[in-house]
Amino acid sequence: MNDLRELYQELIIDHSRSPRNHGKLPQANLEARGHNPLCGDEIDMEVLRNADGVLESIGFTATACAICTASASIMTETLKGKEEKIARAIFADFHAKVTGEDSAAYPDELMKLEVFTGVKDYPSRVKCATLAWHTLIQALSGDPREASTE
Amino acid sequence: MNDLRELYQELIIDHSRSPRNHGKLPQANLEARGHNPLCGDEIDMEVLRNADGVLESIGFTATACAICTASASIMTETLKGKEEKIARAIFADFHAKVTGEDSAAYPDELMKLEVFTGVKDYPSRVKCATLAWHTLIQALSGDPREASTE
Amino acid sequence: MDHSKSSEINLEMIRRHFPALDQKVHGEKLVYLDSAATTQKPLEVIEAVDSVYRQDCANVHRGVHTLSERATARYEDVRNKVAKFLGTEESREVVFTRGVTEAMNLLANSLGSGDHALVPGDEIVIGTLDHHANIVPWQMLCEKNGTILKVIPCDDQGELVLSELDSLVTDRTKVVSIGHVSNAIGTVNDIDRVFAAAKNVGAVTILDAAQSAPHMSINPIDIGCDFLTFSGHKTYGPTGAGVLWGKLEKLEKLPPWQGGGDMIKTVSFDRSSYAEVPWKFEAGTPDIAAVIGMGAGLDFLDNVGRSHVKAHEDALLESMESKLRNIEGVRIVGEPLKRSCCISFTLDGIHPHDAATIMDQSGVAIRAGHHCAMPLMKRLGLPATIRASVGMHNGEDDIDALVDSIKAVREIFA
Amino acid sequence: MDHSKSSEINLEMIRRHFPALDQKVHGEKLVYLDSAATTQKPLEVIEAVDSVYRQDCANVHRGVHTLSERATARYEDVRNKVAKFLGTEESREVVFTRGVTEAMNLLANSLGSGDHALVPGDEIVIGTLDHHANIVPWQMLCEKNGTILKVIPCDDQGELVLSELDSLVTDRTKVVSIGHVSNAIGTVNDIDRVFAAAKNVGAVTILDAAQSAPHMSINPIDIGCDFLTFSGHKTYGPTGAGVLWGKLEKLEKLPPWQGGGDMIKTVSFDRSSYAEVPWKFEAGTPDIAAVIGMGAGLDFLDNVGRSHVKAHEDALLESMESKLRNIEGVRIVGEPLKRSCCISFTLDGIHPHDAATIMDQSGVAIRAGHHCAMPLMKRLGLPATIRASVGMHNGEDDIDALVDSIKAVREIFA
Ligand SMILES: Cc1ncc(COP(=O)(O)O)c(C=O)c1O
Ligand SMILES: Cc1ncc(COP(=O)(O)O)c(C=O)c1O
Repeated sequence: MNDLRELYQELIIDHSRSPRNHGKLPQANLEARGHNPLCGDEIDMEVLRNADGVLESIGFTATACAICTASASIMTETLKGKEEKIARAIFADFHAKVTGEDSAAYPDELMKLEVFTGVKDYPSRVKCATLAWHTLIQALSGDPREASTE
Repeated sequence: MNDLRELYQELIIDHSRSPRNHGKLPQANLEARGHNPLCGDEIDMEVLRNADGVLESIGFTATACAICTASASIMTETLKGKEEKIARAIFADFHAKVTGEDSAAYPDELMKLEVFTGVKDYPSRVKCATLAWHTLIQALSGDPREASTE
Repeated sequence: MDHSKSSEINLEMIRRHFPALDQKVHGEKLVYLDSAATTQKPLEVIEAVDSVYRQDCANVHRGVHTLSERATARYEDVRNKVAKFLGTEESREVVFTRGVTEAMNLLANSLGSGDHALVPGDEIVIGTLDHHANIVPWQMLCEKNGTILKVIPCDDQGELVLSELDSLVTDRTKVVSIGHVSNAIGTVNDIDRVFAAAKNVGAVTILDAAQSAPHMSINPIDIGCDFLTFSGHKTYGPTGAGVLWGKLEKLEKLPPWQGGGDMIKTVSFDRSSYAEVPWKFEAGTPDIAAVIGMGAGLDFLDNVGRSHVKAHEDALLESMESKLRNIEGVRIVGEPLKRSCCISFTLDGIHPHDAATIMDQSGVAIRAGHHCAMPLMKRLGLPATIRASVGMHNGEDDIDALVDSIKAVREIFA
Repeated sequence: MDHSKSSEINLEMIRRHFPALDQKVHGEKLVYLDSAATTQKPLEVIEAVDSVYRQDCANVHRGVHTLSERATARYEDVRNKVAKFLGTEESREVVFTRGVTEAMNLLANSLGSGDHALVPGDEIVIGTLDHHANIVPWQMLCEKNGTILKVIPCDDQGELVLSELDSLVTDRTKVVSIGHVSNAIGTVNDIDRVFAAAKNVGAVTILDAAQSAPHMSINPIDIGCDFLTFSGHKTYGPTGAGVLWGKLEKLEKLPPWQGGGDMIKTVSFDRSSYAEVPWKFEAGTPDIAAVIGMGAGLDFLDNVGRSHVKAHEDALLESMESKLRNIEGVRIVGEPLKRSCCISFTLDGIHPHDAATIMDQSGVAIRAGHHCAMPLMKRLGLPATIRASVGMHNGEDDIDALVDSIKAVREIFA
């Protein structure tokens, strides 16, 4: 049980308790709502993308489990200031790793994402780890539908 | 395979080929139609019951398998001239024997019915052996619905 | 190892019947506290299914050959078993469905069509504690034909507010359909009162016995309902089979729902006519093996003895409740007057899904979520709960493992 | 013992996979020629079902614990297997039902409701050779909402009269639903022509592949249909599981049919919203074990190789036909241009049910009756036929046993 206990200890508990970039983002120009019908998690994601395609600010509010909240928190930290296309690439990488399709290590600067790799054995929790990301992508795509992890 | 072959050889083939009391019964005062939805057998039964409750005449027409036709034929032979309540008692006995609930032998005068006891191992064929009987009872009861073996 | 003080259940012996219990999860002994979702299957059931495929593998009803005769006899015999399980006599009152959900959809559709169909303005009464299976089919019916759904409210204890019955159940009420035991929080509803009100106004009465069938005797004649339904996979049987029981005269009046083979008497392009009850409600090839397995599950339950199972489980739930109350940060959801099936709770500051994942690491299988009872969750102001539900094979050791795993969760989040 | 001249099927090896074949009936070796009713089950399928109950026994989708995760993964993986079996890519196009009958009822009901519902005067076209499962649900729909059923006639050879297509399939035609292979007499319908006509007028196209799925490749993209359905119990899988495949955009437009748990996104007493495709069509606890077993059955079929199975069975049917034609008093029913699945015949002066009972005494399991195709029987002027249908495990020896048993019947009635 050590892996998961560590997962829950190291970063996730901290970020779920004190999520970074939590709260409304009045200056946002993109937004989306995400919903995990299986467990009821809900997340609102707001983004300020500038003319160069850089994600200047990201903010979120969530009623969700620790994994979902921490994932949103760490994601916003990770992607803030990055270009949209870089953000999308990081999501692709993240998605492959939490679903177990890719077992390579993260580059150093993304090491924080590593804590979520442990959920790959819990497909139902994978959705918790990816909800924030799916919602962000939906916001970036300007898709008005509610994001869902299915 | 001997039991069944004998069953089919002895009496049933004969009665199915040359059914006794086959045809319309213009003087009938009771009638009913029977139908086995599982195999499509159809039988029309006509009865003349006199004031004393005696079944003076029984006639039938059928589009049916050998077991059904022979059963109707032997039944009409057996019951003609008997009182209704005797007929009903014989059916109860017959029914118990073809469903395997009663394994006693028939009294001598009903020995012809014995040939149908072999179908007890074929629940689907039991219905063929009893359709004529069910239809007769329906006619005697004055029940206008189509008789069915279910 | 005397887990059986309070009952006549021999736990050790019973557990030997459930092969899936004999495994480790994340290196820890499996503690299965999710019987309300689906029960584990005893060897008798596994072997019944297996023997269908190894010996009597054939389609039913229309075959004259030996395998088909054997399959048909075994399949049809389960109707007798179910009638006996319910304490009734008439096996034609037993319709096989996939489970409660299919049975409720059948009822909603068939009560909504034909000569005696519900009409706009007719009312259907259900309860706030009900499972989605007893909500959504009626909502869909209401949307289709203008009938109106009324809901018996629920108080903070998780009890139906029966004082509202008089105003809810009126001359307009045509159907009262209610769950017997809440799968979400364990309340045993006072169905006598609900059905008494329903009968006063001549409404059709339906009992969702999904969560009572595995735990207590349920006799629809004594209960006084017109229809009763349960799922075989929650009574120690396979997935794929369940029961809709209905009073013969009610079933006979009900139009069929699904069409196809086996449910017809004659088919022609001008007009088709339908088979007799119960077959007219069973269109197509049924789940033969699952039905036969369900029969074995009911036999198993009755061999152990439902009164023994009930005494054992009641004692367990009582013990579980008092042990849970002793853990700091545990909040039990609902305080029903009578409890069966399960206990739901939350942990302060910890989301149920996180708790479930961590508890699973200790081998403890519980369920976290809304338990297909979203309206109840909303009423109680909770997005989700942790639910520990019991089966005949659970013992004090399982409760102790549950308690330990909750403590482990709390440590991680300390 | 070279039964495999004409194909790459190794019969001896294949037969070892089917435990039920290894038995005697009335003291004679079982000769199973009733695969069209339901196929025998290979060990791989029996063991898949068994392992669900022994290891991964849990409900799917909502559980966080290990057993539920495993059950869910196995259950959902079958969607991929089915997509692969059909030669398609998108697993969300795969809806699990109990079989073809439930799938057809789903389609008839869902096409008959919602925003795009069929309206009075709309026409539905089916075929005279169709199984009751592709007749009765449409008849029930027509009765309910005033749509009109049109039937492609059938000639004396047992072929659809496709020259009538132009007058039957018109602007009013909204649905064309047709069987691929007749389970009653073995005709392979020219579905290309039927669907071409349907597409000309923009009708929804539905293929009943119950009797083609076990015998040939069926790719709905190549075939060009909107929906396709088959039954797992006829493709060497367990009873209780089948498939409704539908084009994603068609499924998305289709309203759900059954309501309950698992098919919803949110439920409240005001309004419920439905889950995504395919889950919105799967209400309640599905038949988890049967679905997983169905996956094992499709794997088995593909491991043997459907092209090999087809070559083997085609050769068998040809041989069976010529041997039957050599028996005096045998009349083969229908002379289709292309045949699969089975041969139907009658014996002069002998009722099919009597023949079936006597043949069973020789261990030969065939089916006698109307084969759930009463309108076809009526068209051909027969109350019933004897049907011998083949599976991958049949060989020349089975045909010889069939021939001998027919001769025995004729002797008894000589
Ligand atoms: C109270 C109750 N009703 C109905 C159902 C639905 O049963 P099934 O999913 O077997 O159709 C369940 C189980 O989930 C339940 O607990
Ligand atoms: C052509 C055809 N369609 C539909 C069905 C119905 O399939 P099921 O009984 O599995 O629903 C069958 C099988 O009986 C069939 O042969």
